[in-house]
Amino acid sequence: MTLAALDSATLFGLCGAALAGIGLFVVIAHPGLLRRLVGFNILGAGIFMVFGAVARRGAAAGLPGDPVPQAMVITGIVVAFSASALAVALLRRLFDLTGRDSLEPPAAGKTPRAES
Amino acid sequence: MAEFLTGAAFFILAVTALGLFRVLRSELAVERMMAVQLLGTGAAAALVLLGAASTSPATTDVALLLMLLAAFSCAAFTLGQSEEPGDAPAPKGDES
Amino acid sequence: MSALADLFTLVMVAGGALLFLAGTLGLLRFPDTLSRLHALSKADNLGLGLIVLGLLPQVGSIAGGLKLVCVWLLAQLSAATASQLIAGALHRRKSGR
Amino acid sequence: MTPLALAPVHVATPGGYLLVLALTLPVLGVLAILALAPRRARQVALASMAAGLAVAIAILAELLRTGDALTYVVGGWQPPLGIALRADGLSAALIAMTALVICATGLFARGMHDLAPETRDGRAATTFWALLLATWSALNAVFLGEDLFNLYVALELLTFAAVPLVCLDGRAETMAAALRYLMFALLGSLLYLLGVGLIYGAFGTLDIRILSGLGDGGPALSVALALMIAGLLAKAALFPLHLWLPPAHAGAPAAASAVLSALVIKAPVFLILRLVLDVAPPEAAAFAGQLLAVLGASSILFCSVMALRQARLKLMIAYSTVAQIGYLFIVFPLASGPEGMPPWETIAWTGGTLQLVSHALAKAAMFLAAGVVAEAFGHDRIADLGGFGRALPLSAAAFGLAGLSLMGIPPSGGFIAKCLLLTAAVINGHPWLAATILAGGLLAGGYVFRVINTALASPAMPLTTRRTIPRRLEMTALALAVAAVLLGFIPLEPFGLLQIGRSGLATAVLP
Amino acid sequence: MNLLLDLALVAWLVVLALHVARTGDDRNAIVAFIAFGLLLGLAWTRLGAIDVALTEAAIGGGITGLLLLRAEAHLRRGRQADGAPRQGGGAKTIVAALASAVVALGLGLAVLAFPSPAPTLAQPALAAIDATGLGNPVTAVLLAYRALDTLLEKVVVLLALLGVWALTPDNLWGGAPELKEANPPQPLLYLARTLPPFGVLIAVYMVWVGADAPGGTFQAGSILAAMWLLVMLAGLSPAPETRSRLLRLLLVGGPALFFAIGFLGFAVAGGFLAYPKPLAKALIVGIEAALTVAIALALGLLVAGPSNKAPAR
Repeated sequence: MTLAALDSATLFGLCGAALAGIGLFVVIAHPGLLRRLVGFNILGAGIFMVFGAVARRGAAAGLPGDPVPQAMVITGIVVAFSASALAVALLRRLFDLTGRDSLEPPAAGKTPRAES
Repeated sequence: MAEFLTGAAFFILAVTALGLFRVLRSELAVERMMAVQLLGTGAAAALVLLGAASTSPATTDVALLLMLLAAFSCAAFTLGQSEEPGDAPAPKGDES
Repeated sequence: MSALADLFTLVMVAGGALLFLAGTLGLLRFPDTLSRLHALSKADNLGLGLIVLGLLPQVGSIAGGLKLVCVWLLAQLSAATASQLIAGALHRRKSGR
Repeated sequence: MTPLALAPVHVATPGGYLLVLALTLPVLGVLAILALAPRRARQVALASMAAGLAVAIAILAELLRTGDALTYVVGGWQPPLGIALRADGLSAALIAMTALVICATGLFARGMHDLAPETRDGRAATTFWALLLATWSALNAVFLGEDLFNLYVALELLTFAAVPLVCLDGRAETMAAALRYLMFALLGSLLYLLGVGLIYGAFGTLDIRILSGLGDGGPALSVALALMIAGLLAKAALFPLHLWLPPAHAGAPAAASAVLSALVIKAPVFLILRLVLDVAPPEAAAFAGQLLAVLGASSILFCSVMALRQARLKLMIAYSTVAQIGYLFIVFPLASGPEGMPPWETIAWTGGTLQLVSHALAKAAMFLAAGVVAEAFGHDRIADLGGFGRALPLSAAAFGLAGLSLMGIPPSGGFIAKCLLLTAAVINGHPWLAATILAGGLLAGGYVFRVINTALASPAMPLTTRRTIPRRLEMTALALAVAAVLLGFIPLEPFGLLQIGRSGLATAVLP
Repeated sequence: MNLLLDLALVAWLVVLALHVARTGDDRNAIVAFIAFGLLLGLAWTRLGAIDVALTEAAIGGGITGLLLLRAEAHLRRGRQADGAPRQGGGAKTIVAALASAVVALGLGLAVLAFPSPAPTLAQPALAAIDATGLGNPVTAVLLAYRALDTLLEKVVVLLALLGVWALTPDNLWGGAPELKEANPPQPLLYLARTLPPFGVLIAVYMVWVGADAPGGTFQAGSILAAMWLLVMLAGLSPAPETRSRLLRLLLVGGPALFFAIGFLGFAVAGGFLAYPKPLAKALIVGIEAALTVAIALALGLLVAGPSNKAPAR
């Protein structure tokens, strides 16, 4: 495929695919929960970008894009934020209770924070 | 004209990108927060240019919002920054 | 008239873009955080100002022009406070150590 | 634009407003609980439960009366632009099951909260009522949804209702369990959402009914289905993605465990079923079915063994959930009947649905009984529960009756279900699936009898309860267990209700 | 030129995401993520989705950043400077890399295989818009064609808030979250006094034009939430107690009005969430205004987290 044949919607679609892959990698591979949350947000951004590419391809009738997937992205962004907020609250509580910020078993030699 | 404005937007984005990576690779945590300020201004400039290029007035709204939130994020970061481990207040809200 | 306005836009936008370049160069070359910060916020803001000024003749409506000016005002406000916040944090960090 | 958009695919039926009520009434209860004082929460919840149960019965009655699916087009906007709700026989059966289990759990929770009057209007109790109602709405939304994105929102609603249920008591290990659950659930929803985006990109519609008539969508559809099913599997906790489930379901308060294990887990399974049957092209469906059956069979075997090895009662029941969910996935290859017979006319279809419903009732009964036991003795270590049947005969009976269904011993709903699946496996020539079903039954027998043995043991020192348990609490669990047994007495032939509204799908396809 | 700009943008986004994945320090990752969020706003304008750009800039670049930064500061405070970066197991990294590569490749393949001409609902969405009286098709999708999604999503936000509040220790339940920092620096106080008027103005403008131009209730709500958080961070106004009746009524009010108008549709417009044609625009704008308040409060409180002060009395 030559560069000229690549339209900007497809370009952003491929970007979405790459972002989703990177986000997924962080979510699976990184032990720290906070970083995983950032990974979730990147994964979400990639997914929304795929929606955006779909919307852009559907530009018609004088609209710059298909409004239906755009509206879905707006809904999705708010839901994703709520999920992050719930996860952060859980993480902070877990940390306050146990001193852990990861779901992996604590590494050897690292003692959990003493309870006050 | 539109072509020129888009080109200018591209130039500013590229220049900002250079600066951003310099800042993000910095050793100092404080310096990294300049990234947001840098990007906020750069992106706002690019958006204003693109808005003029595409004659879509709403693009300027995005620039407005971006500027607003760059300032907001900057404030947020500085707060986290000020809490060095030593002078932090005892965490509240744990069971007594 | 229109050609004159276009020329004005051209010059101002080019000037603004160059100022952005100058800011980045300053960021890359200056030795310490404070001067980098200074270079960045001054140059970028001036650059944004020039661009906004340059685009004003291209805007069709009063509201559009107002919005542009608002972008610049917000940039001023945020840059000023943000640099102060960062400088303050830097200061505290140095005095703390 | 496709010509399909011009001919309405969904025609609203007169009883369609009932679907809106089923979806909104519990959520309205949530809003009321948020707005009113904490002490009103249980009244609001009980009132919503009564209303919701009535709506569920009305839906079932309407469906049986008209013999056709109920459809509602929200706001009058026809899909693909708008959203439709639809209840066919299977959906209606699941809605009725949900209403039954939620109401029973609600009554149980009320009794449980009465045991500790000082915390009755406190954080955990008030939040529980709101979350219970939200779970109900979310489940109904999943069972009724026809639009893939609407189903995404419903799934997220379910996640947000279910996760806080896990950590209501605020202990550190339940926090970790809830967080792990949230991670899996979020990953699952995001993968599902990704698939939704690809399907929209390929077809420009998300309505399942329209999609079922559009045929092959090329690689986009295959990738989309793979992502969506993988995401839903993470939510359904099928082996090997089951790791989050046991701690989450075992750590939650008893009433919450019952809802999570009996109902919440069924929503993703139901969606996988809809994707495979209604959206996937036939070859892809056959391939996915084989793969899902392998995972289901491994789930049955591996998690049954794990259940046998658990020292704690609630953990054992939680592992049993993963094993029993496995049965639902071996339905896929079995439901492909002889030439020309649609899946929903096969005995495996009936068997699978019966398994789903009877497991819901039996598992809710088991968790509630286990909750009574834990409340009475202050722990749920099986080894230290010797002779609990003497102290709590009704709970032990509930556990035993529910166990019948899990093992597949007559008379019980589980027996009929497993019998049908076994027959289907033999007829269709899947000897290894038949063997798995039998082995799963034996293993289930192992872990259920281990508890029954403990219950009937006569230890040197008879167990004494920490506090007196009101009879009503135990009766709730027993009632659910009896309902699971009674399912075994419904007529055996492919059950008419489950076919209502299914056949329409094939004919809705325009040439 | 346009394609070049898009290419640069895409490359930049990917590199920032990689930076998040590779950097050792959580705060560094979050800063990069905030920059990423701002840049996404730019990307969305390139995709012709100004409504999304506004939402993404406000939520992705603004509030999520604050949420994550606060969490990071909290964790760092508690961890007492044992900053050894953890490494994941080797096998796990390989599995993760494989899985994400497969997903990214599959996705890329699917994106390239999209049919051409692309299916779209742009025409039907535009054709039906007269019945709603609106001018912005995205708003029409959100509040008319797919209003059920929006309604349920409001409930999702409230449920998330309920879930966050449920994490409060029992003795603090019903109290207020504490956001104020120990000694807010002077420039922050200045910012907290000067920025909110701008923000409120922009938010009101967004709701106002949202019916006919890009903007609307989500964007306005998130801007208001950001401004409110700024005021609370600087300590200019304390966070409200979570048991406060007024707060709860405002939170529930937006969705409740949405439900009420939805049910009114049964009586006057022939169905749930159907609007009578002459009143459609007025009703939708009314719903948007009420929802904006509810969203702003809910998003702000989600960032504020569970209460950590016992209720007064």
